[in-house]
Amino acid sequence: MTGMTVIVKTITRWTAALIFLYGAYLVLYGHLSVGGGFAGGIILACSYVIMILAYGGKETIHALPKAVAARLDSIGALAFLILASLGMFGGFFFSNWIRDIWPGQQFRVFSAGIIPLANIAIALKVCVSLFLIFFILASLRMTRKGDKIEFRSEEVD
Amino acid sequence: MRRVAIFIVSFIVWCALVWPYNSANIAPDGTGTAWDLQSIVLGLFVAFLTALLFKEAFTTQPKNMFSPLRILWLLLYLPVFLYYCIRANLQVVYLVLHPDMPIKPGIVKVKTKLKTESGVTALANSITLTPGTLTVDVVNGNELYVHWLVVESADEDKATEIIVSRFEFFLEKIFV
Amino acid sequence: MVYTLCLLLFMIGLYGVLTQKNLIKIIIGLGIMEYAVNMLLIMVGYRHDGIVPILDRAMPLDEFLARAVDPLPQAMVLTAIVINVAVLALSIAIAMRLYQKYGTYDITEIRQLRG
Amino acid sequence: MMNQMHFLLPLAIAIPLGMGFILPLLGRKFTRLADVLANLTTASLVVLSVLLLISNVQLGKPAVYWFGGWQITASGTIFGINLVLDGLSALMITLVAVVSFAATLFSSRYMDQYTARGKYYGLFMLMITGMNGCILTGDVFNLYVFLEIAAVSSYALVAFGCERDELEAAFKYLILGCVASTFVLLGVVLLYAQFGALNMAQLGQRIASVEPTRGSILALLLLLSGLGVKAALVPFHAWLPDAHPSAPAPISAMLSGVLIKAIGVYAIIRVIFNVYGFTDQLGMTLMILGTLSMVVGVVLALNQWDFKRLLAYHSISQIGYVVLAIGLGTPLGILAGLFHLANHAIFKSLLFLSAGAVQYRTGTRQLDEMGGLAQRMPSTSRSCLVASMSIAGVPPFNGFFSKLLIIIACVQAGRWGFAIWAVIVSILTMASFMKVQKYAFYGKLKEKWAQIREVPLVMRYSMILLAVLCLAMSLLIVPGISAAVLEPARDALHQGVKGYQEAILVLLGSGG
Amino acid sequence: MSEIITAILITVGVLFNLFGCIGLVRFPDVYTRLQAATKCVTLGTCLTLIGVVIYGFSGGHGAMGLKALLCIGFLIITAPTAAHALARGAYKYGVKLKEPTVVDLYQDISPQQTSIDDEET
Repeated sequence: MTGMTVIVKTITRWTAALIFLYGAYLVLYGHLSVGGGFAGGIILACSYVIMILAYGGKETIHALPKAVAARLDSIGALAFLILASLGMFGGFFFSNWIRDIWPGQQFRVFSAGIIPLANIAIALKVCVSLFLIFFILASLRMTRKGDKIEFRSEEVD
Repeated sequence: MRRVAIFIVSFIVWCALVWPYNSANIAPDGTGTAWDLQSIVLGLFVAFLTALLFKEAFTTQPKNMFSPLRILWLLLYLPVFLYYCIRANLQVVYLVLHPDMPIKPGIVKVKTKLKTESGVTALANSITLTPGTLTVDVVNGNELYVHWLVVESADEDKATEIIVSRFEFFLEKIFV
Repeated sequence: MVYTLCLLLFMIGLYGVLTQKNLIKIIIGLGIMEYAVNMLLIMVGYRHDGIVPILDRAMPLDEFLARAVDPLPQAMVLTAIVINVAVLALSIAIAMRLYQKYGTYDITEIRQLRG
Repeated sequence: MMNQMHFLLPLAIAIPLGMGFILPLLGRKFTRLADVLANLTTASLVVLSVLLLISNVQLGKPAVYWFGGWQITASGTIFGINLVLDGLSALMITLVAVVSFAATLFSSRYMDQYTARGKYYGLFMLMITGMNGCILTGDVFNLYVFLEIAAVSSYALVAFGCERDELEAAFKYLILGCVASTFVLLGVVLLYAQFGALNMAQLGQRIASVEPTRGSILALLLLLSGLGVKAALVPFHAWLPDAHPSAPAPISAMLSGVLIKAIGVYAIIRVIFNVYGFTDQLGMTLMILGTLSMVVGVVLALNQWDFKRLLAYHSISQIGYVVLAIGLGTPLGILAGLFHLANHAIFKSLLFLSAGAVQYRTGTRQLDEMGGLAQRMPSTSRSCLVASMSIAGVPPFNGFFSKLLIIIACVQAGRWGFAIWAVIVSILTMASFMKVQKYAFYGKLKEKWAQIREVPLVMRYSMILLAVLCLAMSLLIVPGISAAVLEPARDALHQGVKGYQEAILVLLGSGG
Repeated sequence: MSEIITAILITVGVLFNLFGCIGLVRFPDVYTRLQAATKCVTLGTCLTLIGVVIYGFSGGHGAMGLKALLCIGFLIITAPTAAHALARGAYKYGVKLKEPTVVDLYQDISPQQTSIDDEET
């Protein structure tokens, strides 16, 4: 049996989704309150990291395959860049063009133009990058055979 | 079915999270309402996403998830749990402050009648938070190894009697 | 006073980087240096008796501007932390690869390049 | 139309950044497509930078671009982040574009020896992003951020081969580079703590308005030492001779050709001339550092038998020339320094590329194992000869003119000692490259190299392109062309803090 | 009134935290220390948070109170699990039970090959 005891697994099952929700909350409300793309993204990544800790790498990589994660990584960064480039329509790079055409109401979710969208893009990038870093470092196993040291990866693909 | 359960729970938690971040928001001119449509729609979307990404988050038997009987038993269980929790703390305080520290620690084995994983988990966590005990491991799904601050009996049945039975009655009803 | 402490922490990190022989310890030294700078950065933005720089409907804008702490250093710290994470991940990856090739974390034994 | 050209400024950062993330996505499956796209990207950067260069000349004053349309408020407070294009930035950005174009052209075949093409190009593009951002930004903290982007991707690229010495070099480079970046960050923090500004122009204004305090001097020292590590000036040069030879050849060309200039020398002179203001003391410091690098670099290089390592030591030495000339602070000195900087970018990247070409075919970097390669690899040998003559300062080539200018500038400023050192180092450089030519390309062809062929066509083209540039750059000495390219750059520095501020404050008034 | 209750709750909570920390210092080995830390710190923090809940709901900061309530739930779920994982990890790693220990039935199914003194590690 890989991973930890049934207690840890059950609790992980209960809490991973909650952590995910909280991360999403931080990302989406980052422009109104504490939080933002980076902090929220890290918490989103934590919901996967805790799954790695409890279930082991193999189980988790089914939930978020490595190739998909690598793609999402690039896509997140690209999305941010495209958002910035679209600002050219508003006259300037990074200009908040949505805000100009649809200002929204203060203290509401849709009140800051591109900032929440940028937050989402950053969160995607941060979440997936952190997940990948943790997964790769966690799935490496070092074994020493005499003088030779072998790296064995637990990855399935 | 499971996903629907996850969706509902996620949505409830989301609503709790986006409770107007300050009641001053509602007050002066009445423009800010408790929950505006935007955050509700966003909540539906996020809950949907959560249900999509996490296969079995909160329950394995979604049918009984919201049965009123279980919730009633849970509410009954809470004060019992709280009582033992506070007693546990007072005991630790007593042990800590006692100059001789009259502890007699050891790891004992207890058995439980609970079947479901959630039940065992709840039992183990309850044990950890209550007087002088800390679950170290679960073996075969129903044998718990418990670290006991003041061992009263190393015998399996007797330890079970002391440690487990006070919760098992309720937990059996909750986690059917 | 606080500045001095931050600089002291910085010096500790620098000392660690310069004197330690273990790769991992060198990386930890780097981390300490970075945190010292980040802490200094946060302290720069601190204002005695300040409030959180989040707009609040209950508070007039003038009072908010007069009392809120400076949010710019916080944004800068966040950026610096992101960079640190990248550098840290890269350095650990390189250190692990070095261990794979040389079988040791000791910097004095890893000496192929000379001159 | 040309006046609106500064709207293209962010593209110089956005294009490579975007491609840096697209290429890893594509490079997994379509390696050839990744090659083509990378080359197209760098080619478009060349076009863009030439456009910017021309527009800068026509505009006659620095162009400022405010992100997100955040103008300066009437009270003079700066909230926004800006990009500034003056003569110096335009020169540097063109250099980066040209060298990176040659490098991508070269790597489209050279990188066949390695796997993970997409990741390689991704890192490469990120490095260009960092350098372009570093050159264009008008904000001290952004300078740090872009510097780190360029540096982190270069650490990864040095370790790209994952062999023993590459990893070791990369780790050394990483540790020193990281400490240096921390120094830079600390300097920035100290500046912000004292002056409450991050924009370079505003910072310069506030620094000039008060007497130099202990804090501001400490910040300057930290910035200087941090950036000095990046520029590999002599007391801080230890990482360079390991890191530069270990990287794949196109990366060595980028690192030696432009990276140490863009994030090292450029940042140093920007901070000294446009933020702090040039003083004689600072100039003296720069000159001493420059002379030290010059002498130490060339002396260590004489003794080398590893081709790329020898070139790396020469980089230190040539950077010394640049810093010495700029440290003179006279108009001619700055002009000569920038001219030499541009020349060095071209011929040093050409030298590294030809070293890479030799390594591509023979698989060795040791000079004494080569010999007579000119018979088998004529184009490589000829372009390498051009570059060697350039770096050694043989008359028709660009290196000669810039070195001559540096020596004249030294004499003109009355610094005879430095002039003599410059001449001596120049002679030593020539000796060292005669050794390279003799052992690598001329002499008797060794038995085991009898069967090797010339490198593929694309690689040859990229080397020939740079060799032609080596000759063409000599034309920069002609007054008309010099007025177009070098003199705006010279003016950007020579007008100092005042000029830089005025450029931004003028726009301030018109922007309202 | 609610402020007084809040103050009392927070004081008691902090006191429990303090006793937990004293226990962390005084108890002999990892497992007993974990006991002290888990119980006291959980209850102490919960009491503090309950204080916040009461303050929040009575003082017009409903959002704060509700989030504190969520915090309590989360804490009660996770704190014992963390303690359990730590204890099990320590046992599997080979940390010995200290002197006054009277019985160790866990030894039967999970024998410790290595013996590590937790003071030295």
